Amino acid sequence: MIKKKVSTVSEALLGVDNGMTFMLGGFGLCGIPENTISELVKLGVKDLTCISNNAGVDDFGLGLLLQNHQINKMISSYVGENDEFERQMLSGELDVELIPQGTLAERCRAAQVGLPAIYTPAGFGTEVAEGKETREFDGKMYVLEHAFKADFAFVKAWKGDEAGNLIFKGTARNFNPVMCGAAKITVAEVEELLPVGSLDPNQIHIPGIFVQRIFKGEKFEKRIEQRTVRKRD
Amino acid sequence: MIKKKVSTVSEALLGVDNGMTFMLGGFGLCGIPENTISELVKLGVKDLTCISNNAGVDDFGLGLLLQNHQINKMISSYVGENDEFERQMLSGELDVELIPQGTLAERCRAAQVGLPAIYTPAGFGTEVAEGKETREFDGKMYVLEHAFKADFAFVKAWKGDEAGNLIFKGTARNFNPVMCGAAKITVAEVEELLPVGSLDPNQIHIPGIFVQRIFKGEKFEKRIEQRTVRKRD
Amino acid sequence: MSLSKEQIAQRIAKEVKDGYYVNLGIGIPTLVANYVRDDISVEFQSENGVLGMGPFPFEGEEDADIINAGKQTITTLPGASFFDSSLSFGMIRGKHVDLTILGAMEVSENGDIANWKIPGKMVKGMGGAMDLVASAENIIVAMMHTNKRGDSKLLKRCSLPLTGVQCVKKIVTNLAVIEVTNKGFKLLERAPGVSVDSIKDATDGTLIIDGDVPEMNL
Amino acid sequence: MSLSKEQIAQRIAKEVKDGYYVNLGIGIPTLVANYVRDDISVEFQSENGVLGMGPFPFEGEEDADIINAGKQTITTLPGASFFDSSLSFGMIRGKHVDLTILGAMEVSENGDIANWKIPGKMVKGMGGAMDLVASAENIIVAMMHTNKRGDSKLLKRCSLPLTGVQCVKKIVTNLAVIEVTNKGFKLLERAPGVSVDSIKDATDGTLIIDGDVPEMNL
Repeated sequence: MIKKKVSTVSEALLGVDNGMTFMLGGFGLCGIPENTISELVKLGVKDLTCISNNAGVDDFGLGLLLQNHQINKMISSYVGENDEFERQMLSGELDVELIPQGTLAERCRAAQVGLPAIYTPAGFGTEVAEGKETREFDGKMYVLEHAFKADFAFVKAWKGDEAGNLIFKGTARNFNPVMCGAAKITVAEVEELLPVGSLDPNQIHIPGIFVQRIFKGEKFEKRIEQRTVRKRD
Repeated sequence: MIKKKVSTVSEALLGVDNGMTFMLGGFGLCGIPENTISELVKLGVKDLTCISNNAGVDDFGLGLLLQNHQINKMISSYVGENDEFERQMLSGELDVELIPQGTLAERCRAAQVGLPAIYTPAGFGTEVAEGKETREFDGKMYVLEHAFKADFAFVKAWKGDEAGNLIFKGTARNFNPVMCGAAKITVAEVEELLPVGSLDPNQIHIPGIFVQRIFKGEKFEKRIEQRTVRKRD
Repeated sequence: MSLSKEQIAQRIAKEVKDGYYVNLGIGIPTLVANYVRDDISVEFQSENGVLGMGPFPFEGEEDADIINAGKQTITTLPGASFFDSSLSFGMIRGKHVDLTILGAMEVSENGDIANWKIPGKMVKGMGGAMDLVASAENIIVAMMHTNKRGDSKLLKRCSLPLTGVQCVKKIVTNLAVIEVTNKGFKLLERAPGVSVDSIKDATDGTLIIDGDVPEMNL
Repeated sequence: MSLSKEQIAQRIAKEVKDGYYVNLGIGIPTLVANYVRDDISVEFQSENGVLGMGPFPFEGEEDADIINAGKQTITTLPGASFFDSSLSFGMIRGKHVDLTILGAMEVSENGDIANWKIPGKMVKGMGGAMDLVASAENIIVAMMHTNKRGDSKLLKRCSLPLTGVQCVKKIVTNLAVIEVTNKGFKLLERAPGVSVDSIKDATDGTLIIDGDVPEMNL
């Protein structure tokens, strides 16, 4: 068994540097690598390109890196709910590339599994396809989209073992699995870090081969964006 | 919840006809849809095109359909261990298209997830790429391979529920998940067919949306091709 | 009487058939789930990675790890499953989802839709909308017939950046049910008490009126 | 003395480094697992969908649902995982597997390999071999130096249909360890007691001999 466990978030982030491209898992504030983001704020690395479906909110998630002016460019599908983001984008401080959510997922997966590019119908005929190669298959038009290239992928899982195997919970799964192995180095933070042999080989969502470093997150706030409930009858 | 359960294998195979293209899960004799194959032999449908990694052995798996001269064309990656297969192929009775195993998997997945084609490096520079479009990305050459089109996908799972959700066991998983939803109709045979709510939503390998019909297989022989064991010390 | 948002949802719910997997967008579409008949089997997919969504959780039972695409806390029903974003959009792109209901800022008479960007004003992003409209065979737009300034949202050509081209099949607004045909917007039903003329007035694109137009049955 | 198949495997095992994920082909490569040092951490992947393969099961404990790519019953070690064929080849194509060891019928001096077909005679198929050789950065071929008729399997150009082009980096045979360079086969090591001349005789392609060639250390 090849050990991937590191003891601290700072050890997990060794090698992180200015100007790098990061992939970050999560949808909204759900399943985001909270501990990693806090450490990136502390480290103060700058001029980052971040590939992540959303940009957090003003005071949580990627919003923290934005507040700190550490991000140069965001590649996302949806960036609402974030005033500071909007301000930086409109003022030109922040470069933003908006792409369809399914395209984002598949460009991550392409990088993960060694496919150079994919054809997707999403965005054909819209400004998203401008300047991109398009092509017809069976009477339908598709856009050629390339695999991402990133230095680090930061993901958050529910349970993990020392071999780097991961299990996600609920919709906190989202982009996390498809980012594993899609960058040069994949760092996973988990709520529970278990000894090897604790997880059923049949129920592992991401095999450890896709993960280089794994650590137990110190604290998970797991903030809820839209608390919607119903009253008991 | 949308119910997918049917009571018998014959109900599960309604609509199966001569000249159709089938996908069949399994690697070697591991995880093959045994009950479906037996029924296809009984039905005697002919002129079939079968997409399956292997062609079974002489007296089990797809070998049974071959014995019965029901298959016109096989699309596979490896067809050893089958004398009747070799005889039919060399005599020209059987049309055989051999493609790399990873290409087979990805052409199934492409059909499943609505990608029209994929670029893979496998087979570049070999006769597998003859007549196919090739293309360079980042200095490496790739072959364009198209999504499969099939009428039925027949898969075998370990546990399933009435909503069509599937869980596979061990290496009997193989091609089964990527064939689900890759044909017009997907039929799953399972060892255990459970009431809805029995499976943990977090541990489902294939959501029921990819499966049209599910039934409990009457009998699983699960033949072993190479029984390799070691002696106890 | 022009329909309320709830009534638009109620009318759209009648388009939901037994055995459908349905993706509901944010806003009016989300309300559709409340009006689907009890005697048919329907499953709701949310593109962030869940199939088999149920109602909101009871107070105190909300789970930050179980949300829908609107980032709202939800529950799941028996038979539900969770999956990653790649498989989720595989369901959508692979045409396994039977019906997509979403909002729009503009729809054109050839079925183009715009709902993700107002240049210089609002740039929140397309989220999953571009994938949904590019792949779904059955797309219903739920929206008000006119915008806040009273301008028609059913146009000859969209003025805003497109989300998808020639994809909308049906539109349900506060005034009408409209089918998008290759000749333009075909008026199928009127909201109760709303005249054909007032719908004509509120529609910028070509409106096809073919004989008597019945009132909606909610 | 020319090496036995076990000794070829033993020599190749020295190429397996700490932290490597390794894919072993059928035949001699399978034997390599028996000789990997105990003090390093290595995981074996089998392309039918398992990572963390262990030894064969004890008699009576074999499970038809747990096999390797050679269709042999196997066991798994703690930390193992099962996955589908698409993710399995994703590991391979995505270069997550560090070392691929496989057999060959022919290798050419530019690193081409042929191992899946003898026209008119044997057509079993390529299985996963074409994916493996097209993607792996580190490929070692394990084979006998000559075939049953005594003909060299290290050629100027392959005569059989190719499995992959310019991909083999190293070859370990019963006679020698050879590196594939852009100038041809470079002789790195001799089997104990085997002369450079006899290796030359058994090699059809260009053999580069650079100074003293040491004997293998098994």
